[in-house]
Amino acid sequence: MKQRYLTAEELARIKGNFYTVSIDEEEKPPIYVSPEEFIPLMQLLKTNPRLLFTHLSCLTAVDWKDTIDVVYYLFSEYLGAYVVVKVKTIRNHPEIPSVTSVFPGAEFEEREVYDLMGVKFTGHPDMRRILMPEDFKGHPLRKDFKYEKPAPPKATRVSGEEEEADA
Amino acid sequence: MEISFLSGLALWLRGEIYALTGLPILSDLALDIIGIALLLGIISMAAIVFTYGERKVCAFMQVRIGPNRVGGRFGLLQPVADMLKLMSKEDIVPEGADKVLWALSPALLFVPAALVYAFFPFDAGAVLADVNVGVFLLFAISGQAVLPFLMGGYASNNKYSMVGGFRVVSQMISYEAPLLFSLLGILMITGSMRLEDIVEAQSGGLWFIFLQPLAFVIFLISAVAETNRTPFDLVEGESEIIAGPFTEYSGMRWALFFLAEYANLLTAAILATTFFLGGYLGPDFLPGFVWFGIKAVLMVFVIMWFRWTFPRTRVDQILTFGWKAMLPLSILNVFLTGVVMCALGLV
Amino acid sequence: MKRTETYLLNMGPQHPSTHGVLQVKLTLDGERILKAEPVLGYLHRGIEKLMESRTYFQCLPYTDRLDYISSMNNNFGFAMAVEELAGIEVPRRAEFIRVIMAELNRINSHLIGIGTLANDLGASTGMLYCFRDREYILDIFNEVCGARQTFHYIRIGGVAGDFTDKARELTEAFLERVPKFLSEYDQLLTGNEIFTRRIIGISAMTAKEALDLNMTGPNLRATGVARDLRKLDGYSVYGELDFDIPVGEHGDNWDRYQVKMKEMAESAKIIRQCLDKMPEGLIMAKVPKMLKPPKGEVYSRTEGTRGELGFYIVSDGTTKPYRVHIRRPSFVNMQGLDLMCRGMLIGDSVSAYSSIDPIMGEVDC
Amino acid sequence: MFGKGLLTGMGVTIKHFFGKKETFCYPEEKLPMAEGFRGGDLTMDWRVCIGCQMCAMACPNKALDLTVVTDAKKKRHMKYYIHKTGRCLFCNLCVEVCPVHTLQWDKNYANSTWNKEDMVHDAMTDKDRADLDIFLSDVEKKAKAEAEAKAKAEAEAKAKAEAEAAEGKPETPKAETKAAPPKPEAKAEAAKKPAAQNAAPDAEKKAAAAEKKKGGEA
Repeated sequence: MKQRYLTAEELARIKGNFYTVSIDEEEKPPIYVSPEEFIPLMQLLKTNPRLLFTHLSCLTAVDWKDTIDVVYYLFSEYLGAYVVVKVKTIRNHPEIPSVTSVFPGAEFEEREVYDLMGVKFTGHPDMRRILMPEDFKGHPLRKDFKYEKPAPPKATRVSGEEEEADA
Repeated sequence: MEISFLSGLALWLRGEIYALTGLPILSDLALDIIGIALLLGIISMAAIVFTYGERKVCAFMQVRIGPNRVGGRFGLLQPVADMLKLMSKEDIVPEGADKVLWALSPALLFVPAALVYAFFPFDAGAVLADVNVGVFLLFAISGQAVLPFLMGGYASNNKYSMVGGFRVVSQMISYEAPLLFSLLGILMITGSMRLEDIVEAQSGGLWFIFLQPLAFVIFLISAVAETNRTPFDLVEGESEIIAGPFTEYSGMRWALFFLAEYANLLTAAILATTFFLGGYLGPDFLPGFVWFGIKAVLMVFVIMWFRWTFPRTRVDQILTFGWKAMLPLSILNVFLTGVVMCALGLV
Repeated sequence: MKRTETYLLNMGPQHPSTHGVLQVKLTLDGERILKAEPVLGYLHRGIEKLMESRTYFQCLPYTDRLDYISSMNNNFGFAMAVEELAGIEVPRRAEFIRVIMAELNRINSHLIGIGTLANDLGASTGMLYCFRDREYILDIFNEVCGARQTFHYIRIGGVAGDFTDKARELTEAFLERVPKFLSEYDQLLTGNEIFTRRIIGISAMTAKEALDLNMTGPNLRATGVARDLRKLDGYSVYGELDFDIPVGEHGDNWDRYQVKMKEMAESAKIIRQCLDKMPEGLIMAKVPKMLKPPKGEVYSRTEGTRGELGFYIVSDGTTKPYRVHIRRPSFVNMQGLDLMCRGMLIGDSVSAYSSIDPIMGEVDC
Repeated sequence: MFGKGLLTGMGVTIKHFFGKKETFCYPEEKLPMAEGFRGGDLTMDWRVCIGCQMCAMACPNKALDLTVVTDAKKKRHMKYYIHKTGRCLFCNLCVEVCPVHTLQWDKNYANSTWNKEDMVHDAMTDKDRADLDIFLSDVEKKAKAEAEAKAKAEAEAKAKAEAEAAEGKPETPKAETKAAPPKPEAKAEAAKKPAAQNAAPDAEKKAAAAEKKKGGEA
């Protein structure tokens, strides 16, 4: 892919004024950020004239046994580069601020992550399940999801008399 | 009133019955019953032939072959197969529907569609009811077709049918006016409302389509809108509101709606032939009613041709087109006819 | 005082013109739409969960079932993602065959898009012509990969079967037909006043709104933003081919229709160039039977027919992917549905669905 | 003029009204499928199949349900080859992974059924299973015959060995030098005898195979 990853000093410049941001030393280091400083970082990435990461291409979550990482892939046509922002959340009640204030187009994807992975996004316009039926229990994409087949609904007959005949 | 083949036959028949029974009242009654039977025969024949014709025309225009399974290589028994299928369909009454209105609406729709056929001059003198205010009575009756659609839409307790019902009322009423106004020009020229006089006025090859081209275009568009066919088939726009008023009908009830629709289609074609294409007039190597048949079938083909080429217009476009374009044009046409007649000193 | 009441009309999931099992809750005031809320999930098969318990080779046939009308582009996206992850070099001949197949599939998918748009507006004849022309492409696919819709032809490391001479002959014949049937649609649909009046100025969308809603593909290009990943990323051999990106101005249904029509002509141009530039040689790279990509993650995006199709794969060094997320263009484009239907009539909501052209297999994944 | 677009549209449809039609009547004329067409049911030849079950492992949707039988010679053969066309993705992974390339599609795409249970096809017909049983039984018979032959041969060898040991004991001092040569001789003899024995069963097997092939063709 022609899009290059951000170079080390560009990442350092981004990290400059955030103290909870941590970037480790691998080849294409994702930016780990705490939920508190997540929205300001996204604001900076999108609006800073030297960065202009305007296209939030992919928003998803990965279930690592102990934590759930929410992953954001941002692309900038101005720099011709992309960057990965990750937010670690606690496994049993994951809660991070919704990015729809910065990227309104992330609404459906956030609802899908909530529906399949169980990560709640505070400040989301309508935080509901999108793919699963409303009364579905559990989040299927988690590694420890056990699926028990629901009992088939009992066929109820509407009109009166035949009921006795069947019962 | 000259004697044509059909009217001669009728007179001969009347003479025979009178000779048999000696009572004039009985022979008139017998003749009327035979006439009615013939007309109902024509309507059902039309429905059967046109279901098959429409499928074949539609198929040919869509690079397909069309029905070729039932009845020989050309699928001639297809309409019979359709009828049998419709008869065997279960007659589902939607829950919460207003039973009386729901059952009544297909029957009520069929009444005006059939009644109108009494006034058409199939041949010189061969008219069931020779009324001297033919045009006026004709459109008064065909105006009744609006109510049954609305009844069907309201009674079947279904939001799509309700929307379809509203659409049919707005469309048919707004195209009633241009339909009538476009014929005013012809009435001014012939001076009489009797259908046979209008046909006679076109003798000698001077068909009104050449004298009144603008009126013909307006009439054709309004007639297509009256019979709810593309590009104005908003009523049963299947991709938007499934089938409009007759979404909830199935089996023979739906067949009755279908029959009425094809009867209306044939009515529109026959009106176009009588008013603009010189009815039963034609070079005399063929009898009058055969010319009448050829022209009517030709007009039906043109209307079907519209259906398989044009997309559907939207509701508000139909209404604005009807009121803002068709009506003023038809009034302009009346004005022009008047000016031309004064210039030629016919007044 | 006249009191009117809005009512809720449930369009779908069983409806003739919602493409597949899409349900839209329309809040209506008479015939004018106040709110259109799509309800998704009727075709959710949990493909991402399935992929976690299958090897990389076994995941590929599932990508056919995502956007089942352009399954070649899905295979292309997934195969490229795994090749980038495992560092496999695809031979040049296979790259060209992949581009030919992907572009043929783009024409095939746009033909369905335009055919269903014409059918939803009432011109069923237009749809029949589109499906007739589509058959020629399906014959080529049948000849090359043995299937007509779910191809599983582009594999990890290359393609399954070679581009035989018969396939080349069929493709040449098809390329001659393309300008003919495009001009036929122009005569039948584009010039038709009723058709134009039904889609000009309907559900218009400005470039800023489209970018905010993260829309991609023909829907975004209709608003004037010339973003096409084949040019932007230049993946595979797209960098060497010259083609231009058709762009609309107002972002209404008319521009979306025009963008799709022009894109078909562009794809034909691309296929023409690929046929000439295709070298001889291998069609499959050396791929180990038990492919174990190194631990890590990759996000590779390609230009699907409906927008940016991205595959995010996390591998933990075993033969099975740890997590696969598919960035599905139709799913994200559905967010524009509410904006496009607001204030329109019921008849226009139908033309809005078919101009977004969602494929429910891809939306519900 | 307002109607120009409409009229050109009508021109197109009337042109097709009289033009050539595209339909072909399905049940009478069938669309020719390419030779690489993946459709219908899987067919396999149980004689070639080595029962490795690679195809069942490669299938993403577990559409192959195989039962394998080992014959007396520890070689595996396929007894039931259930192919659930309902579950099958037609992705061709099984055909490509088969080491002996015996899996083919029978290209009969008209295999729709009334209910889901009937969408299960067994690539091994009953006749195949009957042939398999014959094959298994005669392999067993051969194996038993070989076992007896081997046992008999060992018994003779042992008896001869004792006889030689009995002669050789009285002149033990010279035995070391002579003992060395007879041992290789014995070995040579033993080597010759098993070769002879092997030759016999091979001949037999070749005859059986020929007879089976004749049976196969008949």
